[in-house]
Amino acid sequence: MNRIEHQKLLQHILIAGCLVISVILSSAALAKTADAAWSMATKPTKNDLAGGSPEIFSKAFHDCAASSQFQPTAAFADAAKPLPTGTKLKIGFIFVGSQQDLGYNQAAFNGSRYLEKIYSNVEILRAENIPENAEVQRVAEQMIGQGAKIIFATSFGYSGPIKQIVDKYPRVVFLHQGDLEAKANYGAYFGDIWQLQYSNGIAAGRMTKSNKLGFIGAFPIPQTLLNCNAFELGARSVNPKVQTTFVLTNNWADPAKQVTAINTMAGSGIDVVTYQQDSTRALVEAAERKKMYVCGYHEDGSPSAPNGWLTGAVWNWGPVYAELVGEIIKGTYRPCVMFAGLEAGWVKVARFGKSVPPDVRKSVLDTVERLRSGMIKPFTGPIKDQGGTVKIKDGVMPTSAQLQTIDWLMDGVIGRTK
Amino acid sequence: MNSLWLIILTGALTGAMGPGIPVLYATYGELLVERAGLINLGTEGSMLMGACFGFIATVETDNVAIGILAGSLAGALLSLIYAYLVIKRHTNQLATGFTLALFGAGITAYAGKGFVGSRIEGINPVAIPLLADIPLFGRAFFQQDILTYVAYIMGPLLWAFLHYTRPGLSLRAVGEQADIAFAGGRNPAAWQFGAIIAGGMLAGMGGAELSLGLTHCWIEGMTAGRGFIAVALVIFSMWSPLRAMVGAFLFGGAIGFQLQLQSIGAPISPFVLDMFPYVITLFVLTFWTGIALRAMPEGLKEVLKMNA
Amino acid sequence: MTTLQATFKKISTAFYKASDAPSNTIAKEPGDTGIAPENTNLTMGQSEPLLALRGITKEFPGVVANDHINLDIFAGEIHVILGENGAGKSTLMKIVYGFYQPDSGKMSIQGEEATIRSPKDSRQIGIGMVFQNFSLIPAMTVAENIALFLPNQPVFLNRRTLSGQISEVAEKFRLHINPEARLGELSMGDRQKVELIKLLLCHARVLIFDEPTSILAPHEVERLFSVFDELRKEGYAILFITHKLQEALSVAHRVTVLRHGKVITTVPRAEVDGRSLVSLMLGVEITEEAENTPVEQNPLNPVVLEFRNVFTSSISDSHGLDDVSLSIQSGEILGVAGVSGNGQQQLGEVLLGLHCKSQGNIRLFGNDLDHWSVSRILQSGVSYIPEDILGMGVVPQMRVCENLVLGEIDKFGSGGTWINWGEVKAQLDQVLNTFPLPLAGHDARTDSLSGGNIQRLVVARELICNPKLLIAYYPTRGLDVMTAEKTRKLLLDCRAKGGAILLISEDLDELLALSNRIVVMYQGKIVHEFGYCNASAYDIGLAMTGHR
Amino acid sequence: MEHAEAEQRDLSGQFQARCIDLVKPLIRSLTGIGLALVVFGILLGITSRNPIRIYANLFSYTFGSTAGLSEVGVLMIPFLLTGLAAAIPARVGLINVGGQGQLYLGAWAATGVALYSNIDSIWLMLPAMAIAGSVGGTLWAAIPTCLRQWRDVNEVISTLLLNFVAGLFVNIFVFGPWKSSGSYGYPYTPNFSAAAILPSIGSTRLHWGFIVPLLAVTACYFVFGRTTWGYNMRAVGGNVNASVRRGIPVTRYIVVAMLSGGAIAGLAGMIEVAGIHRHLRPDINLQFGTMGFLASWLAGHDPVVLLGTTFLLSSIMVGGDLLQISANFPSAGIYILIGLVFFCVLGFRRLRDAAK
Repeated sequence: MNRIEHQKLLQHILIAGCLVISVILSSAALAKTADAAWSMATKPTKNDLAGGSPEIFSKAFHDCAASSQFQPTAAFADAAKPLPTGTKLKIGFIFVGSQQDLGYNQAAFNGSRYLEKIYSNVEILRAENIPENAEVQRVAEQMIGQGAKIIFATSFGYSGPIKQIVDKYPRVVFLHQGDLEAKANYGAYFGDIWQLQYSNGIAAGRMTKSNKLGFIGAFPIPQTLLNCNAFELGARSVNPKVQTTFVLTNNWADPAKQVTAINTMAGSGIDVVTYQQDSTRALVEAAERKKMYVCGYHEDGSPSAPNGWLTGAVWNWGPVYAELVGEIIKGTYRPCVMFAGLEAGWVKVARFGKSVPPDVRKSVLDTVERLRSGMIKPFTGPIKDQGGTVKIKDGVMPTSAQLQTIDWLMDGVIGRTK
Repeated sequence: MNSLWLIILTGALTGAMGPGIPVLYATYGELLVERAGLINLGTEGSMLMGACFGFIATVETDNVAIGILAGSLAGALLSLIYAYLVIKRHTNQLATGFTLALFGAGITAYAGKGFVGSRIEGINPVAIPLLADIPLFGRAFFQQDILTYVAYIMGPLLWAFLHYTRPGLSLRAVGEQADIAFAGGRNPAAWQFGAIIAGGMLAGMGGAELSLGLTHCWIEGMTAGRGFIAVALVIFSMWSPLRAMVGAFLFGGAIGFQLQLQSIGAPISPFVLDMFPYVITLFVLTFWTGIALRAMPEGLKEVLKMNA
Repeated sequence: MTTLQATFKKISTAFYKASDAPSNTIAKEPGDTGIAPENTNLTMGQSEPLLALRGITKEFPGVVANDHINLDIFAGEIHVILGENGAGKSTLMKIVYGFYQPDSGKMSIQGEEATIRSPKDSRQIGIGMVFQNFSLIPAMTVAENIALFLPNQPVFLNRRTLSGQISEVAEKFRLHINPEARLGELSMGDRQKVELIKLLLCHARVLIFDEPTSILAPHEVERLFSVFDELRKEGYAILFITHKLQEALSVAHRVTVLRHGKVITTVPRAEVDGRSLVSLMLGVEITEEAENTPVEQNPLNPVVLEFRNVFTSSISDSHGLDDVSLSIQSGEILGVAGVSGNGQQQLGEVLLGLHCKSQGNIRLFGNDLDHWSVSRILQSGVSYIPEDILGMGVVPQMRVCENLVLGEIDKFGSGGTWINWGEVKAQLDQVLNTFPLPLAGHDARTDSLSGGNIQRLVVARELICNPKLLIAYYPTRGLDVMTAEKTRKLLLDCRAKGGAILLISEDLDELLALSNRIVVMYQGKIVHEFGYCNASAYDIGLAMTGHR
Repeated sequence: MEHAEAEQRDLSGQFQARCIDLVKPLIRSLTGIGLALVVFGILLGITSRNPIRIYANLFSYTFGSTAGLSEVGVLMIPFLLTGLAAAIPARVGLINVGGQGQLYLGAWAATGVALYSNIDSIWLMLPAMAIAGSVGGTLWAAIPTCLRQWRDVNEVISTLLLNFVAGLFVNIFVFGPWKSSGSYGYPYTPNFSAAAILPSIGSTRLHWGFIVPLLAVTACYFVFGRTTWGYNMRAVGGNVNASVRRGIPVTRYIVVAMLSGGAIAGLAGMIEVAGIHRHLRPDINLQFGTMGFLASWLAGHDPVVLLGTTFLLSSIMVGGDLLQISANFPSAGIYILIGLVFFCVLGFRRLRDAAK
């Protein structure tokens, strides 16, 4: 008997010990969560919008409201209702990956933190690593159960499952990041970040020596294909000889595979890479080690790659979320499918790396400005796909929404979409 | 065409070692455990522990050596739970292993939270003077970080340990027939305990190599099932450290090869290539059954109910 | 006169021959019968015993295995511990070797007290043991197996010196073996050599052999005995456990007889003969010996089972059948004698179709057995008492009643797929209430029972269905003498009811007591057949070991 | 008369014994769970969260609200089925780690039917999918079974490896030929037609698929405990050598058990896609297979106890989401609790029980 007791005791000590250690480390960890500084202005300034004009920014929302074919529903009435003092407006955020993946999800996460900064009476409920399947319904319902009035579903894959439950909760506003259709209490929004992949392409095309560029994607989804095409277009515009090699890791965040991709690319002579991956740190640093140039995405990686970093495409969700919530509270928001880019400051260009010569910087910045002012529209036809069939006819200028459905790679890109 | 294949080969080779090494360490670890007549599916967990706490320690101390140490210790710590439950409490090994894999994922996701963004120097590659200049293979094999070279050496060392040293003999004896080992004056439980801890440490080192050497970063779940691949490779290697090296290299090569194939637009589904390690292992088991059965430690057969 | 006395006569006369006229027997070997008694006495006189046991007692649930054993082993003697199965020989030796702790009593080595907690201790004080089933690892080489047991080996094994040591000893005692051979590929005899070399290299002074000859071919036995003598001359003490009187007589200096865990006597070889040993061994209380009424075999009785030139492949360490032909009529007990591993295991297995035959055919009740399922064979009236009861006879974690109906549950209860255990038990009680052997309660977990209990359970299960043919491996193994007798009676009853019995046993006395005919198997062949009248333990013993 | 009395005594004795057998482990397990909760509470406390409040919130949602309970039910469906997929083979001494893969293949096959057979009656479509699903699972389980019977490849290893293969195999289709044209290139198959969807109950996500596992558990309970099949299965699992010598058709039992395990796991896959996802996508995987396997071991392969263990697991999982929503606790952190529960429960188990 005694021995058994003794064993039990030992067992508890073991487990407890293991925990205590992990806990000590983790509590140390939680203490130092990184946090970008945001301005406290309630209305986004040109500065918040990284050079995008506040006018266009707010105009985008007004146009949206105007163009929406939906009448205000109870959801908006509820959200707009002045809160009883002491209570807070609960807003749910659902992320597909880790909130700190240094990528897509972190960008959205930072946006949600910006919300907290802007509105004192807002409480954010967050759920991360929610797979892109019906699980999200449960999470959303739990958030609603906790009193959430607005739900941000920040990944494309949520659109299906969420749309199945929106009618069930007419008193909740659902906002989806990337969907291409809206419903009575379900609005969609997305940023034209491909514009910055185009300017990335400019930098890449100017800097490459081997004329071999690389694009590391995760899954052959339209966003990725679009970005890859934009990158190739940009590069081609300054250097007709470049070819972009397109590789898929079939995993949003598997650093080991990203690094392997970099190594193999280096092995076959590619000297500038960009990517659409989450948790991009490993990839950028690996490229730096391999003496390659990197054009970034999602996150400003210049510190990770002092030499290799060229420039990059960065989300600027904070003001967008703030405006969406603001409009909803004001009762002026109407569901629609919104797209905006540089012009409205939804996306911004990252810092330049120190290895980028002034003339290149200039041409990139010029391109950014011309994109912003709409002077160039990169996807103006004719554009052929890999097979040589014309996908965008001569002179045609697809809308952002149309671009979001691209399922082909343009000629000059090596790689497969399946 | 030839040049094309050359490119592919170089690509595959340069890709091969990188992802192979962490798995190789885990494989060594699992190999020790299985040689002692147990099977620990918690390797995945131990790898994660190693990756996470190795990284944390490196961030806190700016010292890779300490990082590696912490990583292996963390791995050992997790396998300690396994050792206690399986040896002292006779819980089912497979269930315990699975649980451990989950548990490790939980602990690390939780502990590593604040370190996801952190930046470290990491273990950087060192080229071995002459060898690194060998045309095709030089860059692939001899321009790696120190842990990789250690892994190269460790294979033969482990092999020698198992076959030419007294402790190695005892370990194998325990794995083959514990009661005879007992008659030979060994304490089977103690040896198995040791093997599990050592296995955990090696898996932890594998994790550390993953986060410190290969990727220089930590994100939760970054092992992405490589712990289970290690288990597969142990069987593929028929419990020989040398063949384990081959296995790990093939596994790494498969990844590199697959990415390389994509980059020339070859019409092969990446998923098919991802199946590689598992399918190969199954084939080995199926067509070399006899050898596999002879090579398999008796104790392991007991665990897997193969003596019925 | 009672068959008992008859049997006694046969056995003892046999041993007269063995001891007195050692012509054409293995008793020829040097150092067997040619031992100068004074030499022995001298050894004994000269010093205090190498190993001394005092009042060793060990009790297992339900049975006192060792009861105040006193024993002295002297250097330079071959000491035989003699006793029938279950007399407590192996237990005693396991205690000496440190596998068991005695409940009471103490041991001393060369005078000073020795406390032995584990085999390690015992080896340190120079006691070595060769088990019936060797403690060797098949997956490893000879050298590795030996190195595993050698004390103070260097951390880095030096294979050359190791094989050096091995071949040195091998030379000395003429035990030739290849140190690098994988043990799994060695014959039993060679494995025994390895065990022996192991002990010698471990500097054991007292060498314990537990039934070493049971798995040996005769020439191997001879070599073993010659090695014994070499060792004795070198001043080792050899403790030789057996239940075969004839071997005992051929090598011993002194014989200690165990019965029911007690030392009956310890006598110098010179002072005993076969007859006296037999009576000492079997004891006096075997009064109601089973009545083996010698039925005249009526050739008209139907042939129940017939093997015609059956061949099977051999599995690992036991011989396959090699051109075996035999037949049993109903109302007959056919005894199969043989050193285990000589093919008798396959007899039953091949009959049930568990081990497929390469040639020949088997006819059961006149029909050809090819492609018969086990259940169909059993249904046709066959019962089977397997050789390894715990491993092949019962499901340990099941209750007794569940094991009693194992495999034929559909015959019990209301039949069909639904089980009502209450009903089943009631029926079992009905069947069993006339059954003479005591059985454990229905709801006891089988693995909590003693070996004897489980044996009874299986015997009961196989006999209550009045089989037309019973394959019985060692039916009385592990049973106390009284129950063993009852069991033998049951077998005879079964025969009386017209059942045919294939009785496989190592216990010659039992075979002689029960069988109408006895066939002897050696290396997979049937080497000899004895009729009831002309059978003698001695001749059988010779045939078993491949003579004639 | 007397005999009947004896019978009576016997039965009552049995009954008492049975009760004790049931109650003792239960108490031990509950202590284990309690301990796990306490340790986890400490963990929460250390990171400045109020465990009492969190637990209260957790329990009130999980057990106190239809939403919570229905969610637990939703998770229990696959857990129960994959649990049985491990428990049935375990009866004959096989260890089926492959519930995951078999579930995938079931989902795959069911989807195939849903997409490419244009049946429009729900009464035909769902059964057709169910059959397809179980066949898919069965076939996937047939691989290790054949390897075991003919090449004696150990089923633990083969099923474990095949899990990973299954996931990739399904991906080939979802990313390739089956990819919906309407999904903008995202890797989903087209949505199922209304006929191929298990109707859900009321406004909850719980769907009528929940009947299947309940039936399965009941069936297993009676088969295991009350029928000759169950009895023979136990015999085979307990000692193959004895069983074969007593004429039990061992091979048949082994094969059937393994295959039916696969079939049930496949059924789980079908129910998941038809009831929850309503189309196939690469990440329907929620470690159902692993969870079921663990639940089965936790339950000692007893179908009735399995109800309890799966309930425990799924309520932990459901609570996990809440934990991160309301207490901002990292999502994977819930695996810590699961791990703790297992360690404590398994650790508290008596050695003799642990042996089985």
